[in-house]
Amino acid sequence: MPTMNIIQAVNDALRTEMRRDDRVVILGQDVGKFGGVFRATQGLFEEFGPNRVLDTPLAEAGIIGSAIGMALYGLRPVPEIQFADFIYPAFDQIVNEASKMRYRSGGQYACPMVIRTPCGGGIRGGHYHSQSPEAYFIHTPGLKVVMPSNPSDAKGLLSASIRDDNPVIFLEPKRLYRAARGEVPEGEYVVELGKAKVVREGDDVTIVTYGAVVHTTLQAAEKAAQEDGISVEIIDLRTLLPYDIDTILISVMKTGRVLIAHEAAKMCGFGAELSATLNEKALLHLQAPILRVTGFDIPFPYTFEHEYLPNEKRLRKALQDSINF
Amino acid sequence: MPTMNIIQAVNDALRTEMRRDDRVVILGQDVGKFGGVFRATQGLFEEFGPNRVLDTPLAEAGIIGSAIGMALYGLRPVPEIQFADFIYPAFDQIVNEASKMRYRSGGQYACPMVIRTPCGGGIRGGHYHSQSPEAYFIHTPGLKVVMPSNPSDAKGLLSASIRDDNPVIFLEPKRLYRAARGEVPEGEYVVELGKAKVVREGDDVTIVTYGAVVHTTLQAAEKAAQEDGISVEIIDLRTLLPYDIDTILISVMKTGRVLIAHEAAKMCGFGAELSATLNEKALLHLQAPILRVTGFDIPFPYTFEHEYLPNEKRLRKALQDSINF
Amino acid sequence: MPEGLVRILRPDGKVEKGQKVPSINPKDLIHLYRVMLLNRRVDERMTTLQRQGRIGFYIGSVGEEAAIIGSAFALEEKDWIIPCYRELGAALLRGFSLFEFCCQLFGNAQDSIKGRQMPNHYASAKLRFGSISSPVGNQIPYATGIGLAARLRGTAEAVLVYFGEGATSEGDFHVAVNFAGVYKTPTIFLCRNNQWAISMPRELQTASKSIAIKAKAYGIEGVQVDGNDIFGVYSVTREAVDRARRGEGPTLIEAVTYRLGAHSTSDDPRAYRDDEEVEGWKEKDPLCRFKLYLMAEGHWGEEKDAYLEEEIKNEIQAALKKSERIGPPSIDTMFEDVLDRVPWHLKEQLEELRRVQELDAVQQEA
Amino acid sequence: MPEGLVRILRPDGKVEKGQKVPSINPKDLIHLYRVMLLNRRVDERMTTLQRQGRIGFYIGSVGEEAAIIGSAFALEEKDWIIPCYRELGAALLRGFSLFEFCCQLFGNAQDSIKGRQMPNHYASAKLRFGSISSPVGNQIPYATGIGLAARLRGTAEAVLVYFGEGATSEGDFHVAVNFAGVYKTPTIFLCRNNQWAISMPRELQTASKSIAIKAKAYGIEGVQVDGNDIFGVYSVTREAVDRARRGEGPTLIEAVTYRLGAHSTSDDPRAYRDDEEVEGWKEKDPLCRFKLYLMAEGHWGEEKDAYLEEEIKNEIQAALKKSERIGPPSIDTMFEDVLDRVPWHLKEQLEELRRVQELDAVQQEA
Ligand SMILES: Cc1ncc(C[n+]2csc(CCOP(=O)(O)OP(=O)(O)O)c2C)c(N)n1
Ligand SMILES: Cc1ncc(C[n+]2csc(CCOP(=O)(O)OP(=O)(O)O)c2C)c(N)n1
Ligand SMILES: [Mg+2]
Ligand SMILES: [Mg+2]
Repeated sequence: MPTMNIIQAVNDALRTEMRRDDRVVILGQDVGKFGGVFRATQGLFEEFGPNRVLDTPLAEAGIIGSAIGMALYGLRPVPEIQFADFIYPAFDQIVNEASKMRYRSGGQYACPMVIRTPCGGGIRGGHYHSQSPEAYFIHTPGLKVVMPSNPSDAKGLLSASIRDDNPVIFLEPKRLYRAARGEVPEGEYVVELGKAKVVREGDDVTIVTYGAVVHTTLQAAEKAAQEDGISVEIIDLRTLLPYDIDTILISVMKTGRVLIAHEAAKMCGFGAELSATLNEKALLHLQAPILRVTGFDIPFPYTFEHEYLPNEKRLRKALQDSINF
Repeated sequence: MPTMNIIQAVNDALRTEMRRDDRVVILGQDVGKFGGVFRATQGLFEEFGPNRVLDTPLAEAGIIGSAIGMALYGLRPVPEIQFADFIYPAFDQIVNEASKMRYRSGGQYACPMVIRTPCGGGIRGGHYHSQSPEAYFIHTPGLKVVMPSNPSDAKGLLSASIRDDNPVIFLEPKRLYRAARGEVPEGEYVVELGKAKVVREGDDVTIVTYGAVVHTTLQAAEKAAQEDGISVEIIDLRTLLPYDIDTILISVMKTGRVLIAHEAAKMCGFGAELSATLNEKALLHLQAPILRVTGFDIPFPYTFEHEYLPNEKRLRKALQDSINF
Repeated sequence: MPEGLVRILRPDGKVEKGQKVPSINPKDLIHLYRVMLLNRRVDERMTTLQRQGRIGFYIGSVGEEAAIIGSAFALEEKDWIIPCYRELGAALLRGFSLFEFCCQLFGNAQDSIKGRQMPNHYASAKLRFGSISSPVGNQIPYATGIGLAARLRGTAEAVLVYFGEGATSEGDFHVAVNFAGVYKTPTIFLCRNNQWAISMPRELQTASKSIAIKAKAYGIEGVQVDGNDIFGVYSVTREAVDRARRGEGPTLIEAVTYRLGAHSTSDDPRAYRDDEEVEGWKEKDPLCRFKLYLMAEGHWGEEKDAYLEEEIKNEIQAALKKSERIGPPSIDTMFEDVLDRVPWHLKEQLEELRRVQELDAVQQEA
Repeated sequence: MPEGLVRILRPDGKVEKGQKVPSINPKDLIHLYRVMLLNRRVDERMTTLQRQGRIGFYIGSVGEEAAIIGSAFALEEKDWIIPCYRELGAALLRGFSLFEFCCQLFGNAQDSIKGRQMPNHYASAKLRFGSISSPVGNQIPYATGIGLAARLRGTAEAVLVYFGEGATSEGDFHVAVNFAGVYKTPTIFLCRNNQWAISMPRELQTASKSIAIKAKAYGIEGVQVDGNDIFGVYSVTREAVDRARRGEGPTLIEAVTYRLGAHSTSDDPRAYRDDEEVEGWKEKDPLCRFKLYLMAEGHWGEEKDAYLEEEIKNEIQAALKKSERIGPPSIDTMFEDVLDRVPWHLKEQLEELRRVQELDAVQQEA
């Protein structure tokens, strides 16, 4: 199996799915000849031409609106929003149109599309090149939400999303784009949506996380094992909606302690939902409060981005707090 | 004290604050001569003229964008969005501009404004005249979020919001507009933001709620007292961000059982945040799982709106479940 | 496209000097008239129904029938219609049945959208008629997208999208028409400029000289037509469709018309506009005008008209009678179609609802 | 406003036939030249700094200085500037200090925005210079709002808002200019049409003949000017400001210019555009052109120029030296200014962070 980074894996998924299904069409700012500002669509314009890879004017509502039209027509658009921070001009089209199309038409119209967009911090991007908007979309019925943490999942989940019959928000943790490398299966490769992965087994505390934070939790778990003697189990959710409740529950039943980690702001973030659901379903198994290590409830800062992010220190402290409760 | 409904109380607050402070300016679709589609601004155009009450073109981004400009200039705009369901074209201006203006300018620019908008269901409005989008705004750092449940709070909270130095999302439960009547203090009247109100005292279960659902929970509590012998305490949050954690904790310490009720969808709704925070802060006091009775995770339906809403039956069932746990 | 206002049929039913009536065979002419009349009578009847509390809401198109039906008539079956909320006439012309329409008004078990939306928010994929939503202007970007898809696939399908002059103020109008201009999509943007957006008059929407002139901002064709003249509307739309099929790109059509009725059953227009203005426009009624023409040409007569009125009345009555007694959809449908398959959390929520309903049934029995 | 492209100063530094140079006194002329040169040298220096890893990002305006500085010069102090991200020249002209600018690049303790945003995202309320944000076009609606507020309050302040031609595709551009047209706000919409939006050429943004023609969609004045000609830009802006003050409403100015450099330090334009194109535009450089004019008029000479270059170099060096050694803001500032007062949940979060840092300090000592 070839080794790739996430950008290459995304590119591979796009290419493979475009070869497989000629209804798959890419559109977005700078995605054509230029290959995207992160180079995720590099070479696709050359291979598939201007009828499959469309450079667009600078208007996210136009990109998503056009994609909805394409989906209604029967194509499988994969629009790119250059940064997740810039998805809001299209918010109305996403939450009032794409997400409700199937339901409101009584199932007559489907709206299969994958909105790919880089998210998250750690690249010195400040307020507007670092946001993690997943909670907005998880709260909106009618969407699926996906966030991979490594190259092979990126390929498999993106392929699955493209084949899925629903509008999917596909969030790519941009600080991993080149940082996360790994083996990626060649050719068609699909990772089923809705299935989490236990990326580290352990007995004392369960960490539920996703995206770039998976890596931070792995490091923190290593340290916690070595220095604090805490055995941590880590679940990479991969699909945030619908998320894999079974995998989480099995782990929580075992450990009785839970820590949820994500980059997005804490208040009403996805961690809140996970915590509330575990409270409903597993209260008697909890040996300590469910802790959340997340971005703070402030706009994503520039100078203090490493303090803002759920870093190793904050994770280890929370693990200790959980164990010592 | 005169008796008013919520529309009249809102109108009274607007008039009183406009008389008090000539920087207060109203803008929105149909708010001028016509007095607003719900008549909330009736008579204000006549009293204050076209320089204080502005009819706008049909563009929410323009309304909120203009309001931001007015706020930067030093005015105190009170834009109206005709229905909360139509706020999304302005979502970018709210979450990327208004909410971050103070922070990103290092405190140089403030953005005091009150976005008034009718929310919630129960008026046969279907998908697009029934939404409760509070979670989107609670998740966005830099905003305050308020939702009154009765006329005197509507007046007092709206006045406080207009005097507040932050952007405030002021959500008005439209099905109460004419249904909720009560005495309202005359003249200037302010209800401090950030303070909840215990609207019913009880010992067995705490219900944390806000907006129109306050009334449903009061009815359910009455029934539960009479028929099931359950004593329910009800907290009307009034301000959703920053919410009044102390009042909630005091009640939860007493009852040990919590039910959170709101109309918005459950997944990543505000109930999730409240539950997660109580789990963090009061786990050992919980005698049962924290239950959520909320809108379902579907677009707001038309024919089944009463099944969708947190109705008396669902609330009573949840109270029983909590007690019987 | 011609400059200035295009008009073929004058308010008095006579043909404007120097203009030619498009060649439409008499059968079609009478069909068009029938659909216009049906549309008008349905609007009237359902408004009454709403007042009687039998339906929750209604929004009609009295006065705008020519703009809607004349333009839709310029399409072929393979073309798409993306409606705003007043295009019942276009749906009826396409073959949407009155019964289906009534089921949607009641949100009943035979409503093809399963009781999920307010009245007037139907959809018909079979007829390539879009799913109606309430947010003003939201449909315009995806009309561009459908056109773009058709162009990419090399079919010669056109897309006709409707909206009011109020919608032109939204950002969605702008991005949609701009994209269409860049990609030369086969999209016809039909603005029903009915002079009002609820209480907001046309002058407050925009300071531009006309709506049609906005085409210049996107480098596309723009034309203004008397929207109460079915021949004028048909002709300019037909021309736009032909251009679209030839790959020559989109057209913005401003159909100058007037909303004779209230915005919807929730509205009372007397609060914001003068009766005189309304009376003035009543003299330009598209239906009268067309009828006068048909009579003058010998295609139509008062007797036939009376018969048609009766026929339509019965048709509406029959559709109502049949649809009103149908009960609501099954409660399960509430959780379907959110996603293509029902995910675990919605299964749980359906279970929760079922348990509550069972409990309730038990309690009511006791 | 005149039709067609306005140009006063030709690329060769000579005055276009039939055109008159606006009356600006020599001191101001030289000041303008100084700010343009300073802007250019700062851009060059900071780009290097970014390559050296000393700052994280930089975005400059090489080639667009005349469009930016010429327009800003048409304002008075009481007027507002709402910038996009390339308007350093306008800020410098207003009196924004190089030291303040550098502190913002480093996000240090003396950065007036407290280290909260990426480089080039400064703000100065004192100078009535807006807070820069990254999302393209977002500033345009509130420039309309500031103008509207000024009009409502009856002051004669004008508002100058900057954006690129890419931004005209966003819905925010549309709603902003449309509102401005309806309310006749004293807003000047200055579009730097620098031909590129990252890799997207002007032709892909819109099919309209020009950007200026879009004014017709809003019933406002529109004018196209050679954006590399400081006199042309100044003149049309000045005229627009005068009209704004007289209550005659907004103007859309298209300054035709070119981004000579990369989009930002994250970009490599060789991937999407030809060197020839760039070379062609280098011959139209606004700075050279202005210098040639000043020399020809006897206001300037090579010696003075060399001296100025040296002065600027030292100035930049001094500002950098002083700012680079300032440490980060205190960690508490991270939780300030989210709301006007720090709410309980942010106090808790600050506490959490402090505890972690203390623990960490303890562990590092151990
Ligand atoms: C985004 C949005 N804002 C506000 C509304 C409320 N609203 C419904 S119809 C309407 C007026 C629409 O006017 P116009 O576009 O001219 O269409 P018309 O009703 O005249 O056919 C308004 C403001 C809405 N439905 N959607
Ligand atoms: C809403 C939004 N979408 C995308 C981007 C990414 N982006 C940053 S600058 C830019 C191009 C802007 O082009 P233009 O408006 O012409 O201004 P210029 O950079 O040429 O001065 C893009 C696409 C953004 N910042 N904001
Ligand atoms: Mg209208
Ligand atoms: Mg540009």
